[in-house]
Amino acid sequence: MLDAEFFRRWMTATSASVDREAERLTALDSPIGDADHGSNLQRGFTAVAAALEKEAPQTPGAVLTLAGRQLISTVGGASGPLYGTLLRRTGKALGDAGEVSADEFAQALRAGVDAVMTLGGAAPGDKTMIDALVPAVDALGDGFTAARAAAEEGALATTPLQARKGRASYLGERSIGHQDPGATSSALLIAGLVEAAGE
Amino acid sequence: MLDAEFFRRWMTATSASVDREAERLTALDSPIGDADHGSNLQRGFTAVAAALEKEAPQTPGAVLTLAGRQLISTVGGASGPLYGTLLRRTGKALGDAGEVSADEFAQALRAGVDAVMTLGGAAPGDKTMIDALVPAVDALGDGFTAARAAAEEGALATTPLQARKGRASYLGERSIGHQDPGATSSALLIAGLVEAAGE
Amino acid sequence: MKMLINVAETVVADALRGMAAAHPELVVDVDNRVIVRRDAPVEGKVGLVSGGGSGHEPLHGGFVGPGMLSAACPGEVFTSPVPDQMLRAAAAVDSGAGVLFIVKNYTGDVLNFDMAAELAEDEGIQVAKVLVNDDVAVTDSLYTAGRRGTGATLFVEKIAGAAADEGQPLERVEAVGRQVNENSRSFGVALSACTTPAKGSPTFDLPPGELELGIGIHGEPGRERRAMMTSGEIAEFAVGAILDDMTPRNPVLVLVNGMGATPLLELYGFNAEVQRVLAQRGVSVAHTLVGNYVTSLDMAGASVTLCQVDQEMLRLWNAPVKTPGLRWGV
Amino acid sequence: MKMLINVAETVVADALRGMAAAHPELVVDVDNRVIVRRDAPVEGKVGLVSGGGSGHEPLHGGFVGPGMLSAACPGEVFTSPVPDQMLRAAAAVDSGAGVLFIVKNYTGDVLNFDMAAELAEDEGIQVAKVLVNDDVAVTDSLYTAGRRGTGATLFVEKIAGAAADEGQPLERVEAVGRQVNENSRSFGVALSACTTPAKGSPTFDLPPGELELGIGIHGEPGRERRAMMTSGEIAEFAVGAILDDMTPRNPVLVLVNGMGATPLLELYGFNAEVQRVLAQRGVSVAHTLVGNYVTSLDMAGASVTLCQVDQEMLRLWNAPVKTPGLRWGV
Ligand SMILES: Nc1ncnc2c1ncn2[C@@H]1O[C@H](COP(=O)(O)OP(=O)(O)O)[C@@H](O)[C@H]1O
Ligand SMILES: Nc1ncnc2c1ncn2[C@@H]1O[C@H](COP(=O)(O)OP(=O)(O)O)[C@@H](O)[C@H]1O
Ligand SMILES: [Mg+2]
Ligand SMILES: [Mg+2]
Ligand SMILES: [Mg+2]
Ligand SMILES: [Mg+2]
Repeated sequence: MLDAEFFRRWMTATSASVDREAERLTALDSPIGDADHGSNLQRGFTAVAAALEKEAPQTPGAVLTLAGRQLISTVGGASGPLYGTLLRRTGKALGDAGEVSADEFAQALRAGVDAVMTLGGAAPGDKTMIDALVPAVDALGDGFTAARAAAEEGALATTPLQARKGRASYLGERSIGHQDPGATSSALLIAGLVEAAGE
Repeated sequence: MLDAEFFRRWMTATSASVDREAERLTALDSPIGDADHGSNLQRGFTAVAAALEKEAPQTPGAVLTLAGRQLISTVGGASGPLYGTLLRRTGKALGDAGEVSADEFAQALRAGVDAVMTLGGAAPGDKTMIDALVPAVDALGDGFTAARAAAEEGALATTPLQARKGRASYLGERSIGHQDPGATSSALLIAGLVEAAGE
Repeated sequence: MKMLINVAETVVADALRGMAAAHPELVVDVDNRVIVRRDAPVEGKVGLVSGGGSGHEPLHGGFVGPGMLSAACPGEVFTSPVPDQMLRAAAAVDSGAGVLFIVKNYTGDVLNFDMAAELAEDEGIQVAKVLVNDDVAVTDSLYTAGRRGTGATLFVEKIAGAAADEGQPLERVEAVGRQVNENSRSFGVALSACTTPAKGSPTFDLPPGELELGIGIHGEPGRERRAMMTSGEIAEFAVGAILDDMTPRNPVLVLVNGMGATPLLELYGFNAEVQRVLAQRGVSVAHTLVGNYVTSLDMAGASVTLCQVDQEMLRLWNAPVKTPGLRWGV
Repeated sequence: MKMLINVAETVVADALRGMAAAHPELVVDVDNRVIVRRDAPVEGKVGLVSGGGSGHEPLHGGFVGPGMLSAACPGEVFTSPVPDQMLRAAAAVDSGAGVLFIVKNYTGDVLNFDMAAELAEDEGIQVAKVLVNDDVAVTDSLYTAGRRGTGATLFVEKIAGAAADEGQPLERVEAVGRQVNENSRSFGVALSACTTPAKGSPTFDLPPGELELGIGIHGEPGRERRAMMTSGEIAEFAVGAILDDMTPRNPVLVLVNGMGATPLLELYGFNAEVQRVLAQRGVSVAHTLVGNYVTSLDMAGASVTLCQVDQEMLRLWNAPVKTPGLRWGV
């Protein structure tokens, strides 16, 4: 079973890896974007970590909805509302249980990812965060490590794609050959689950 | 004796050498000036050559006053009024004789150089065109080739000087170590005499 | 790249402090990142709120004032602001007559403004929205996020701002804003990339002797890279791309806009070529604006925006405006 | 360096054509290179003529119009105009009340305006002259050409322009102009050199991590090169250099001026620091202007100008002005 502490560790681990990888994320956002993805998420997850520290929410659902609200209020850009919605909707789906099973979490995360697809209108193959998130959710039944591998593979697989959503779509064919920054940060987010589980 | 034709050749030769050396003059005007000396003189002497062609003045004095007026009307900057005054005053000093002796010319040129010193307030050693012109006039008694050598030496000798007039003076000690563009173009002007004389 | 800044993290806050000092006629809330005209809310008049990433100055903060925006929300550099800012701005400018959000069509701006609109409506503020999407360099299809909002934003904010200033109701102000957008088209070129404070190096490499055609205003590369062209050739390309997409029957407003680092001397020279091409193509010009209005930090380059105007739009364009970035008649 | 131009030779003429198209309220004589307000000469009023090398736009052509200059003479890039231009301008704006030449203190400008003054007086035009020399980076001594004219030119042109507009006689307009200059001081820094069209490469090399302190507006290097400083440190240095030279008793007008390629976002941030230093030093501020007004092509950097004003100067500063580059009250 996964408790509030687990989800707090997930967010802290993600905040740390985003910090570590911020420059790389921004660099990926340069050739096909506007060079801000790393600093956007850094600002957001720093705020998430601070809010979790301060408000100390007691259930898995409360941890994630608070994190999502923080992202919406501090990130801006496309990724703010999208990641914010992902966590908020996942948190809402978890309800107010004190602990949730891995299965319940997998279902909730799928609800979150679906909400991102509805909000942003992206489908798999559009060269967005969805390309890492959907495979990760699909693999979650096989454990966090499998989900991490699927997310990383999904992120790498965005390179040959032509973008159909987000800024990169403005480039048309010139978007081909670059890895999507959002898919890359989604892989970091999923990797945070492995860390949180201490696997 | 020097006739109108000689002075016309002087101007044409100078126009050609300024064309050839324009980039170098502008380059010299970069580290201690505003990177326009070559294009300034190119514009001016092109206009001089065209005006001489069109108006075909018949006396040495008329050739040089026309050239001076053209420089004043087309160059701008510091060098326009200064070179314009040099040629105009030299021309005026030559009066309306149809031919002038080398000595008469040397005297007239000294009057022209004096007028430049009065107008611009520069003295020898201030790192300006004066540092090429004054030695040239002093050497003119020994012939055009001697004058050319003196002007070139005078131009080279501006390198170690600290500028006290013109834009280069704003740089204070940082003007040391650069050859003055105006002294360099003055050496070209004096070299034009040798060419005009076919020496 | 060197910048005249303290540290990257405080660039936007520092700029807002500097704006506050220079423009006492504006209320600049540095902490909450909202710029509001001092007399807001103006009784009986629709409030106009816009915003977007910083780095496009004078857009949007420089267009706050009588006759134009009521408030602006500056995000981080090239990053859409967050819904909290827009909600705060809406609350500050709503006099009961409602608020119009003017949103440039970028995923981030659209999503954040949409969230803010929901929150504002929850608080009883009536909100309408005009989406600006004038950039013909982007194909508007299922396969893109749609056309970007660029130079036309200035025309939408000015003309809708004049309508609001006259006391026109929200639906009318919204309709006017939409009409301006529908009649506007833009095309931009870059001679250099720009450098964001966060990244500290140019957003893309552009070798000497090449330029980017069809760029946006966020340092992203354009649709195409070509060997350097003359100002006349660029004018033909840019105006040509616009006229391929719109055939103005009425006179146009022309914006010859600098991306930030191109000297005004060059922009005026470019304008001469733009006007030549327009005349050759039989387009009549009502008014021309040349300068840095919708910029992309220190990018070198320019964009052209044409806005076809009828009598009423032209009247609203000419109405008095008093903002840091655009001012006449008052 | 890439430029948005056709060829170097036509840069000034092209820009004048573009100005003509954008500003029908000005008469732009492209062949003779004179920009004159359309209603000149204005009966009974002193005419104000300025000019200088191009590359400083909007100075001077962008400051022609009611309440400021009557005419401007643009030279080649960074090259003083020729006397013929100034004479033509003087003849176009003289209503019999005389003409004031506003001359930035550079050898070329001084010599050419002096020649023009002689020619104008020969034609029966009464001419007075104000020399602008506000740049504290240059030691004014026998060993230099004297202090350069930079940012204060804007204040002289605006305030003397207002005096002329009120119908004050030539001696008064001249005296006001001198008073403004005497009460103004500037200091500039460059983060990059600029590139003239004729040369095509930067006027000096400035390695990453270094800046030039005490630059002028012609791409010349400054007095000193240092390791890169923060915006706060630069403000302390620049304001410090000015206050070492002048101790304002009255409030000051502040111009935080961009050299051309520094984004407005950075200029506002720099202004925040300038205002902080001024407050710390006890200098009170009457009004602040932030933007690209007296530029140096595509140079990155900024300058600070302080102009100490009494009540009368402030009144004239606030008087209406209607030019492409500065406009209020009309
Ligand atoms: N419509 C969308 N649906 C899903 N993800 C999207 C969408 N648009 C953009 N993204 C993701 O957002 C990432 C960019 O985020 P970020 O750089 O923070 O925002 P912005 O593009 O506003 O600068 C992209 O790499 C992409 O993965
Ligand atoms: N006061 C002066 N007296 C004599 N020569 C001068 C004076 N000021 C400048 N010069 C000369 O003019 C040259 C610069 O000419 P130019 O670059 O054409 O004009 P500007 O300095 O106006 O750009 C200098 O190299 C110097 O030789
Ligand atoms: Mg981005
Ligand atoms: Mg020069
Ligand atoms: Mg962004
Ligand atoms: Mg010059």
